[in-house]
Amino acid sequence: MATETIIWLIPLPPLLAFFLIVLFTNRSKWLSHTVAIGAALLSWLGSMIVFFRALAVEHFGEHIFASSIPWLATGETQFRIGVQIDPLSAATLFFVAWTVLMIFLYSVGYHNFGQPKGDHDRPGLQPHGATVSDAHGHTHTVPSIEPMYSRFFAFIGLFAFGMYTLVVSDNLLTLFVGWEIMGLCSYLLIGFWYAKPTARAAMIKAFITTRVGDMFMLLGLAYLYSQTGTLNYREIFYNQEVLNHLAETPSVIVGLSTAGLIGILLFFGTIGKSAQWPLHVWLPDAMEGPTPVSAMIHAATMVSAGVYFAIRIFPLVSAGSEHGMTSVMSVMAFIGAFTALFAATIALAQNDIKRVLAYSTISQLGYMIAALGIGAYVAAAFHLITHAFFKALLFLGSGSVIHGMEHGVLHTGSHIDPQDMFNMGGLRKKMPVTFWTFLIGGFALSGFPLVTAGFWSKDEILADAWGHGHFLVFATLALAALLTAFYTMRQITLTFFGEPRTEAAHHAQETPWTMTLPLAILAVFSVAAGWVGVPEHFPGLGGLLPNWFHGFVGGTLLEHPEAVAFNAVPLLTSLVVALGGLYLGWLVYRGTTAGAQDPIQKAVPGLHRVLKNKYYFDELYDRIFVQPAYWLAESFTSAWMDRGVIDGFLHWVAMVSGIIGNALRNYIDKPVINGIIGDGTANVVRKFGFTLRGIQTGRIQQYMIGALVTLIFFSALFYYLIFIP
Amino acid sequence: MRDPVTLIANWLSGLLSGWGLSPGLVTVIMVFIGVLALASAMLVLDIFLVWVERKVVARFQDRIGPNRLGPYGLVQPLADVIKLLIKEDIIPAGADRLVYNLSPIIALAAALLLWAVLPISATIYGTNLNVGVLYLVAVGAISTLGIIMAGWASNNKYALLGAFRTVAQMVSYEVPMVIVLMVPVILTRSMGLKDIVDQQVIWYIVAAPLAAIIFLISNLAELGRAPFDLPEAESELVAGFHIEYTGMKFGMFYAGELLHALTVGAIFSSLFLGGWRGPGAEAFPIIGVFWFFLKAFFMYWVIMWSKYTFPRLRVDQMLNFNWKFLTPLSLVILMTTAVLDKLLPRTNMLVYSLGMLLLNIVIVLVTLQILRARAGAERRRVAEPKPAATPQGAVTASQPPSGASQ
Amino acid sequence: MTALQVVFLIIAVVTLGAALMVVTTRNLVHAALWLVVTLFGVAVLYVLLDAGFLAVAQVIIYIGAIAILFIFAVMLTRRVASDNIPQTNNNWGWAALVAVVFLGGLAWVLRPWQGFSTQASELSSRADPLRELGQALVSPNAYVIPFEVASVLLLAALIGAIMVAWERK
Amino acid sequence: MIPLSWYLMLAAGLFSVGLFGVLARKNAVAILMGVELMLNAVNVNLVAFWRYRTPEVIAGQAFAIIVFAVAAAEVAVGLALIISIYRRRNTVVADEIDMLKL
Repeated sequence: MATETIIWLIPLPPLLAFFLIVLFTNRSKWLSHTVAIGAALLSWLGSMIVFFRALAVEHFGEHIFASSIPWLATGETQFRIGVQIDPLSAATLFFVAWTVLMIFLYSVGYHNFGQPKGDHDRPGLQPHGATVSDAHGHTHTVPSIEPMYSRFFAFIGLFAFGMYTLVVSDNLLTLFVGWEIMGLCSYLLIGFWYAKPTARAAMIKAFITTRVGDMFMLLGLAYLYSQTGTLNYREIFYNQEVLNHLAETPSVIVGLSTAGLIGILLFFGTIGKSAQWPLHVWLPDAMEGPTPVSAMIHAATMVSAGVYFAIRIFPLVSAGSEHGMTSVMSVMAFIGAFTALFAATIALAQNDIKRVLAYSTISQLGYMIAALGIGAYVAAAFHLITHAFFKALLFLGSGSVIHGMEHGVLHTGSHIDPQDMFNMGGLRKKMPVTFWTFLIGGFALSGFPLVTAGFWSKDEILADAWGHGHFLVFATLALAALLTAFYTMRQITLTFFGEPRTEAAHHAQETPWTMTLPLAILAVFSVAAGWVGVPEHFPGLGGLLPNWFHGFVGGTLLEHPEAVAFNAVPLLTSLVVALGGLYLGWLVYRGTTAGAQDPIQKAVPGLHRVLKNKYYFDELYDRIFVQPAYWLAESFTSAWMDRGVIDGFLHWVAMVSGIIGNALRNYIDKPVINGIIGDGTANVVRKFGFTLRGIQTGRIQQYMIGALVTLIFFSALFYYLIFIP
Repeated sequence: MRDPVTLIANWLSGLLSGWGLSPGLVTVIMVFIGVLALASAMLVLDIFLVWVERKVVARFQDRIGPNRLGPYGLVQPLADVIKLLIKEDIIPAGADRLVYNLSPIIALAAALLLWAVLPISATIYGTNLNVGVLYLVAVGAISTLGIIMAGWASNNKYALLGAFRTVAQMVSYEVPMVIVLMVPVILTRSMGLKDIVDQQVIWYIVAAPLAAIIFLISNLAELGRAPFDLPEAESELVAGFHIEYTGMKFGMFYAGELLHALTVGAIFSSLFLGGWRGPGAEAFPIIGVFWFFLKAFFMYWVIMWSKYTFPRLRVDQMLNFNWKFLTPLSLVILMTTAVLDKLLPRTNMLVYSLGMLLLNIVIVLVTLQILRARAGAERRRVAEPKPAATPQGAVTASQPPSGASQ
Repeated sequence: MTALQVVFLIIAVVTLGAALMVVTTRNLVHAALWLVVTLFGVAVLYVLLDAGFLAVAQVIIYIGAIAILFIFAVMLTRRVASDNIPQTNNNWGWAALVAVVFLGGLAWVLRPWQGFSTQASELSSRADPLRELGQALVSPNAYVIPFEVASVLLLAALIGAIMVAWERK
Repeated sequence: MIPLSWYLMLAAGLFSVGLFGVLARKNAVAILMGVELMLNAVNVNLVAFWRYRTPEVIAGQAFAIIVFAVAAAEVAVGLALIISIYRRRNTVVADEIDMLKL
């Protein structure tokens, strides 16, 4: 089959799965998840075929796979949409296919497929386990199956469709369509257990904040379309005179070129979607959703989609950058670096296992944005892919840890939070596979030298930062890397090392194969992915493997970005930072016992409280946006505007018309119309009638007299008039 | 000398004009004298009639009648008149005085007025009205009026009832009389009585016997005598409209009635029996007078004869007889005579009369035939056995009528 | 003043007096009887006008039938003790005025009419009005149609009167 | 001889007396009598005009005859009506017969 048709077909199976499940198979759980996983397999297969065919093409950057159809008649021209696979989208397609498939598989185990129905499980709440009595009579509770099992698979099917559309699309509009579908699915999946009030609040929060970003993005798209008349990648990003035209023409906002303004507006979309600094508040709360969701949305796909979009519009952003960084790139660099450091610091003070990972995701995304900001296009792409693998691994690992802990909680019947790290400890003996894969993921995240993929991509970014002379960015990123290593080790030691601090931890069990297999596969990728982009002039390993990634992905840009010269300083700093952080983390947290307080909190209670409360950003936003919104809604619009002004006006109008009506009635209607015209004429007629009534006496003789009198009168008259003269 | 009356008349007018009266005045006086003479003659005759009436009635009833006073009771009427004159004249309370006193006068006057038109002899006649016949009818109407006034004025229910009956009878019988009266008019082509009598070389009784009979019958009803004497049927209404009249007023009524009867006889004779026509009447008008009165008294006798033989008729019989038999018959006669008159040649009166006679006989036969058929149907209807309560009728309503005959 | 005029005057006075009595007497029967007198007067007038047949017809029709009908009607519709109340309704003043004005008007209109005082012309001796009348009434080119219509009218009136006065039980 | 004017004046007098009778009398029958008088006045006029104006044309008398017929018919129907009203309403006073409804 032609590659283009395959590309067209890649997004469709998950959509088909979604409709099949929703409309037909939602009653049987087994059928639903088979359909969903089958669809994911099909898409994965299509993606692999396309990827390897892309690899086979020489200089794939120039002759890419693309096909488009006329979709919308806009005036005389036809707006065309289509699919396009160029090196960047090929690479993204690769990691997306893998992660989506792994998550589909993982969800089957996570939602306790095969377990008995819960005693008093209600749809919309987490399953609370079922009491089972085994052969010789004594009962114990076992985790129960998720009541809304097939609904979950339908939503993630729709989500996969959104992601695939975004990746394969050849223009910004279908990208935006995929973008919005994912937004919807994140909303639906975060609030999967809609009976929990916190889940409901989180889903709305996520949806609104991403919408803020999307609104600016839409403005940017519209402005771009109005300037260029098209949204196709080829026609904009690979068309130099369009880029130059955009760069030269000044935009509405003084000081910014059109390209700059559009860049900033579009970048806002990324900030919202990838939870960068101002709009990051929704991502930690999104942990309310089930773990596969968090993994999929907040590690592999959705957030990385934001970065993919930023990479896609890089040519526009960097248009006119011959004379140094454009304003947009400096904004990106600043936000990226700041978010990286900022999120890392918060991650230190989090006790919930998933929340730590959420903040680490934010900081890693900050890394990629900062890389783009300083022009390191290939490094950003490379870090995007590697990060997707090991972050998905970490999330799924934490999911299996939580699943194990729930097992223990049900077993002991104690009511403790299975996600709090301080209730865990010593799980390496209980859950060995999860431990090892989690360890590999952790090391990859913190950039353990040479072995893990994280090291190569992060090092690449630091090298670029140093190479291009952005020393401030370099310093912040290095510090962030240190903190990343520290909280990763904190997490690992708290959960796996030491002795089980609670009874539940004591009874935690290993999760079934459907969950541990994906962990293993992802672990392989977390390691193998790094070797693809080893720089040539790296001391020692440099020449062994060709820097394939740089050649391949670099091809997507018009002119190839040249690799930066080797320098020892970034390499050394990344080594020191990674190993130092890990050692420190293990050192501080190895002795924590049950009920012990967090050492940092002991050390710097004030700072710890601030970090714990996420710099009070939620409260800040609450005060800045939510309260004013409520105030606006409550007092301003409804009280003042609606009731006061509009109702006031209406009442005033009513009052005035009432007055006018009364005036009309009293001064015109009653006296004039009723009086003179109405009753007046009536009276006249009545009087006239009365006088005439006299004639109608019924006496025949009076009639005769009347007739004769008139007869005489007229005859006399006529006689006098006619005969006499 | 053949006509002493005209002789005297001419003498008198000569005398008067001799006195230098203006001719108009003379005629007025002459007319006056004529009227006076005729009226007084009639009134005197009237008194004689009372005697005649009582004698003939007695004879009919096989008794002698008044014979005490004077030879054969001739003075009896005088005695009656004197008795009536002496009697107290009572006017009922509440009676309408003017009308009460006027009605006897009218009754008598009506009878007298008739004579104005009758030609007593060739030269002696009141006046030759060209509408003589109609005059007769008119005067008849006035007598009706008189009776009503009498009935009304005497303020007596029976009188009023009697008056109503009389008027109803007279008015309804007037219709056939007037129609039949037209037959002689058709025969003589003129309404004047003088012309009718002059034409009657062959008496009209020969030409129109049926008309004569109908005329006689209807006139009997007009008089209120004989079979039709309902008004003063003694047994029912005491004396009819002249109950309250006593003394001479009653006398006038009684005399009026008798005179009217004689007048009817005279009219009949002049219309159908040739009036004064008789051998020698042409030459000697005075003999005409004799023939005239002979025929008149003969008819008077016939009237009295019918009075004392026929039983009284019931009111509905009387009215039915008139409206259902007499009127249609008279209409038929009038129509046929008019048609035949146009057909028959007038040159030879005998042929003409015989034709008319033939017509009358045919009509009589036809009417008899119709009567016989109707009578037969009536007899059959009466004789038909009326079924007693038929079994059908006895069945209760609930059961269907067809099945219950066993 | 010739005799004829004297006779005429007498008759005129009698007729008009009777007419006045008809419209003024309280007792209706008297009114009817006075009507008879008036009709008789009119009949005599006809005789004066050499219309003998009309006179007799007048007597037969009016006095013989209509007057009697009136008397019958009066008797049938007599209400007890209603004879001596005034028989004229309350607007007789107006009626009198209208009648007088009418009379005056007619007189006033007739006065200037030149034919007003024509003298009676001698009747040609041979003319026989009765015959002429008879023929006029039945000859097609004269008055047969009105004559037939009058007969139909009389028939209709006859039936109508009976129907209307029929004593419906 | 008697001039035509006398007849006309007599007829006019008779007519106006009849008119007064019609307008002033209370009893319906009396009204009809008034009407009769008026009709007679008309007849007198007709015959008078026949006699004085056109003796050779018999129209006058023919009309008089027709008036006779009409008068007779009129009286017959009129009295029938009055009698039926009397039966129904027990009154013959014209003023009391002022309702079209029976």
